[in-house]
Amino acid sequence: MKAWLPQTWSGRIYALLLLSLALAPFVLDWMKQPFYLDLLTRALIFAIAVISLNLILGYGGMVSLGHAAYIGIGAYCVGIPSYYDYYNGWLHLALALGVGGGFALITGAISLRTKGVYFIMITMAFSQMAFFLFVSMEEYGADDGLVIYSRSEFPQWISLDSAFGLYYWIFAVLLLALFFIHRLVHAHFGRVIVGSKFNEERMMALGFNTYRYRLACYVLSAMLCSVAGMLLGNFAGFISPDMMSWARSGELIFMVIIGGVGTLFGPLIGTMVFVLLEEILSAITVYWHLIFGIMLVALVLYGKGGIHGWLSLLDRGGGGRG
Amino acid sequence: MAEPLLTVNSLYKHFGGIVATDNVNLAVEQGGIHAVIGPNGAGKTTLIAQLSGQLRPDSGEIEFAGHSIVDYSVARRAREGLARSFQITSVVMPLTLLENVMLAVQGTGGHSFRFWAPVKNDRAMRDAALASLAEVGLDDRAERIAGQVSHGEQRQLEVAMALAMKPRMLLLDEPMAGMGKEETARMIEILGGLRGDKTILLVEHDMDAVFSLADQLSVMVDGHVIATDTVAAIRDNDAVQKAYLGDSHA
Amino acid sequence: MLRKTMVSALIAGAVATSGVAQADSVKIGFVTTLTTPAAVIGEDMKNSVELALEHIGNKMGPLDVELIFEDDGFKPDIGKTKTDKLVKQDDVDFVTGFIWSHVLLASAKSVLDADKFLISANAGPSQIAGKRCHPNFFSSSWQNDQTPMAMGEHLNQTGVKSLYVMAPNYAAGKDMVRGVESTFKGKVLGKDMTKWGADAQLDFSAELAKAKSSGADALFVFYPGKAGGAFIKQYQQAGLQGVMDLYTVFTVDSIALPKLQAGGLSGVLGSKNTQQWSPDILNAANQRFVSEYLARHGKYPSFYGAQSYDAIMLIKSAVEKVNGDLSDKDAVRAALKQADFDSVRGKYSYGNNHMPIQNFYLREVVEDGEGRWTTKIVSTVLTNHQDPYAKDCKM
Amino acid sequence: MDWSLLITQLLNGLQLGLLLFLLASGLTLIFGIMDFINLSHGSFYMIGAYFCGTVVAITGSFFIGVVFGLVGIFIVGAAVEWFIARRLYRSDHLDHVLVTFGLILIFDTLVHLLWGAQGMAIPLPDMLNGQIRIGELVLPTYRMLIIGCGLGVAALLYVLVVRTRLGMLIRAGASNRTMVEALGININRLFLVVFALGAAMAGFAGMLIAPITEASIGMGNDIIIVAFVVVIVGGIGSVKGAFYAALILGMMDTLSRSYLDVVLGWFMPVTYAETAAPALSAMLIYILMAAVLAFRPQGLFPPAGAK
Repeated sequence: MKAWLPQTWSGRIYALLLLSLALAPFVLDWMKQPFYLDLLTRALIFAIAVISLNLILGYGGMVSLGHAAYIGIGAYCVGIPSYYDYYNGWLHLALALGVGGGFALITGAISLRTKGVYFIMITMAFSQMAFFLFVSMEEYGADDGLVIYSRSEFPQWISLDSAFGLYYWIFAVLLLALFFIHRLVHAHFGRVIVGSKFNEERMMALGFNTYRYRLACYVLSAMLCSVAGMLLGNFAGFISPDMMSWARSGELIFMVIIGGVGTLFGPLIGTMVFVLLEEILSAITVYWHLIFGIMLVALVLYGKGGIHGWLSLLDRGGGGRG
Repeated sequence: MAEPLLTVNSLYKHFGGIVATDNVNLAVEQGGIHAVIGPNGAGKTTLIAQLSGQLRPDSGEIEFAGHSIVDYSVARRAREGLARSFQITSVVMPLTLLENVMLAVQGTGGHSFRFWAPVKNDRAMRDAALASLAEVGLDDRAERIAGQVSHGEQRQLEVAMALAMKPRMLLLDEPMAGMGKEETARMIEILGGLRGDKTILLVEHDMDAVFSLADQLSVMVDGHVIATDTVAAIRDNDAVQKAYLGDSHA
Repeated sequence: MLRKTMVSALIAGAVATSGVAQADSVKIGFVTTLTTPAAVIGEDMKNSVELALEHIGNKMGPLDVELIFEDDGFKPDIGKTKTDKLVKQDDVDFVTGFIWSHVLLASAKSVLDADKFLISANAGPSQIAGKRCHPNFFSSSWQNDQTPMAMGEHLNQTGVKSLYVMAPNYAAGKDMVRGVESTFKGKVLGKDMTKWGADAQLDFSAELAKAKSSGADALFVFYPGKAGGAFIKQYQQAGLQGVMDLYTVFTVDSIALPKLQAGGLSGVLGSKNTQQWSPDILNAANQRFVSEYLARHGKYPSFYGAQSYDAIMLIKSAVEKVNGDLSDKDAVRAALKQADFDSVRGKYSYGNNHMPIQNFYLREVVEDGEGRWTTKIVSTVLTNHQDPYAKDCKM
Repeated sequence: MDWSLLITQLLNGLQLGLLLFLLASGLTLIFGIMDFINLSHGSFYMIGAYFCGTVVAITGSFFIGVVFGLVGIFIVGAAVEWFIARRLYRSDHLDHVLVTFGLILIFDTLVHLLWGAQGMAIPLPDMLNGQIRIGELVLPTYRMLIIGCGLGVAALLYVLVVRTRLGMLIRAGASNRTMVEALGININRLFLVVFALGAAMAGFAGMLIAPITEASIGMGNDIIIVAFVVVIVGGIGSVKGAFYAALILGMMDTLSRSYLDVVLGWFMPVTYAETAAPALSAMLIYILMAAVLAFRPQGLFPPAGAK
């Protein structure tokens, strides 16, 4: 058996998922389904955000109910410059990373002094502040949101103008994010983050200033999420403060949990399932929230470990490490 | 007489009306094993917590290797060479023994803002960790998950992690807690092997262990240190007999 | 398993669209609010559209009508996604509906970029009337500012000297306030913009106390849908009736009135509002629409319904003029521009920005012959009125 | 200074604060005693309003509506505890958030199915639609009734918590759960009663507000977040804390809605101040919560003896 082929059933399924995502635009184009390409594009963007949330929530044990704020910040970093006819993508990217990272540094420095449920609440509070800040910005549409009439421009590098182009650049960012997280959690930094999740007291006694590492992790996660926001702004062409409300942050958490907390591919598959389920169910009935709600309850009561957990069950029979 | 590595002067800490440590003075000699004994609630764990930085004393001074560390954080003290083990087993349960000890090596080996290279490939760190595991006799179990080995092995892992920090001094909070006879004997052997190499402050209930290991002995009662002397002298000390040994160890 | 259903759903979708993509039907997408409390408005529009389709026998010229309703959830981003779906997935020829200005602003680009026609059946934000006007956009309602402008005129005529203004804080609310301020010659003593959307503020205690203490002659409000009923109730409970006269736009309508009547809030009888339409307008189309709606649903249709009914009739007139050839966009556009159909409000024409040039009436709340509360036209305030943003439109 | 306006606004703030207290008192007890985060507590607020409205529509009496509504919502609360919450007390907070968010979706859709999307008006008896006049002050009778009811429930709850055996257990449970378990109390029954009682208070709040704003789908989802802020600011598990924090937040919200635009007007153009003020006043409560969490995470009035 070739070494680079996935050795486990879950590994094979994830490889298949990535492969289908890579081929999806061609298949959908052949099927004349541009709307489903849109849906997949949206799902990929959210997957990047969910991957970023999983870094702090899954690996670091920091449950943030305010991560959607960074999607909003990233999106407004496209929207506001575009409002003044600045379309340079590098500027948008730099702003998203800078503003997202800066906001995370300040709010994280305060939030990380708290633990557990208090951390959940304080991150929610900061995201609500960001939400109302944008609501108060009359010039940029306030509650009504802002239409982005043209996408970010990366002269001579990248064109986001076609649906295909946008999809593949987003897919590339997603792969990069996965690879980055994979390296990160297995590097020195990642071990400290994972160790702090399970036993922070011990980590401090071992000489780690865990606060600093956690803050750095929080900022990195926020920056990645801001990039997702920037992509969402480009894709949707319309942004509003609504995308940073606490309910949206809650949805991001669900996507992590559906897929599997603290796993590499869990967030990706969780997001795919969430977005597609939402689409399919809402096409069936306006009362789809009922089905969705029952699924959430059942997931917690009976479905431990999320989809990754179920897939890992397959591996037990097949041997090898998950 | 050797220079003391750790000196504690007039340490005072109270919680509301309860005095946990009351004017505690202590000097731990370089290379020696200094045991602290006393009945439950005497303030031993509070003392360890203050030495390791978990608790701030209300007043008093802690000097380590010639300078005051009373304002240092837990992590800073650890990096200065003051390693501790916990009374209740405190390791990272979902990780393997090797990974746990590697974290200990990592903690005192410079910063960990290294985002890219896998820890697995860090040869030096791995070898150092394996060496520490070997010191406590766990090298054959390096790849086992910490949460799945026996209690005695977890206690040994605690010590291995403390050792892996290459500390100048070990603060061991009841390393024999909850152990069976054989496991205790094994731990005594391990700690005995460190004599002369590491300075150890040992808080322990198991008197056999204390008497066989300690060079110096301090007795704490109600937050006070009522006596500090050699093991033999303490055995003959009437006050100690009455206050402590006479009651609980008869 | 999920992948399997997903794939089969995709395939089913593909088959479905390729099956109906022939030119023997005209496809119309209708975006409105069918969930959240604002669904009362959506229901009214849906009822009226269904009535319109029945009246035309589901035919427009040689083509069958295929109508698809989508729910915007009272949120701009959902509205936009649903609009994208109508345009890309269902490949509709016309997109219409749109109660909310912010939903329309978020969604317009998707329709217009795809070179489809967008007919607003309600929302008339200033942006789309002015700078961002578009050849493929038409309105079967009004521009937001016009109705409050008519109210401002009426306030001048009745001698109101000072005014307190309240409206929800979103695109249309801002337009409404701007509209009344542009024509009202007295003094505006205070203004409150309250939170809007699915989680809108509905307890106005603090604002009503402020309005009262401002000492203004009258209170002007814009609270569409459910909020309207709640507002009127609190206005009366606060004891403002008779102290500070209430003037409204898009607030006291056939949606609020049955509830107010059930709640016994008789103070609203005799109150005045302005509108481009009323159930009692005398023309054949309106009489047929109102009487059949009444018979079927046991209540009067609202202006939302009237405009939706008109939107369908407007599309029909254009499809008939091009004899079903929807590929000739220029011809369809020219046909729409003529507004050559029997509107329930009576004849109107389109300005350069494709907003109606029409009359605005003062309406009074009265009890009809059968004891139902409704509105009756008192006078015409503005005749053949064009909105103020038309001059900003380069078209 | 317009004193009658200020007094009116203070009473409005009191009214809002008391409604928040009705929601938050149950929430803080469920949180403090069972360590359970119940996002769907706002659904009880909504369901209470619908139950009451339905009975009022049948019987024509607001009073009967409230009585039946209270019984109904108590049963719903007990059912949620029995079938769902009870199985999750020992699991992660994350699971609580997930399950109770699912419950919100379920309850919202069920209400949509049963009562339709249009919302439900609850008519009041004529005497409650009037006003009370005290000198220059004209106060809506019904709002005064809400204040009276809120204070009444607060007083009853005080007696219950301080004077009764159940209250003793509740206090003990809020500060130290394991102790109550060690006492050999039937902990399951205690939890059931506390949960259902909390649901009933939330439902009562919904019944009180519905005649003003109408009952509607999702009416509890926004206010529940504010109620959580109350719980955190007051100190988890502290009914007294919830009371003070609710009043502080109610006052803060109402007063900033009435005066913040004036204050902002001193620093910036009036037109901008008028639109920025509502958003900023909404932001204030979160600033307060963040400040409390950063500097006094146990809350302003933590339950006695809590760690």
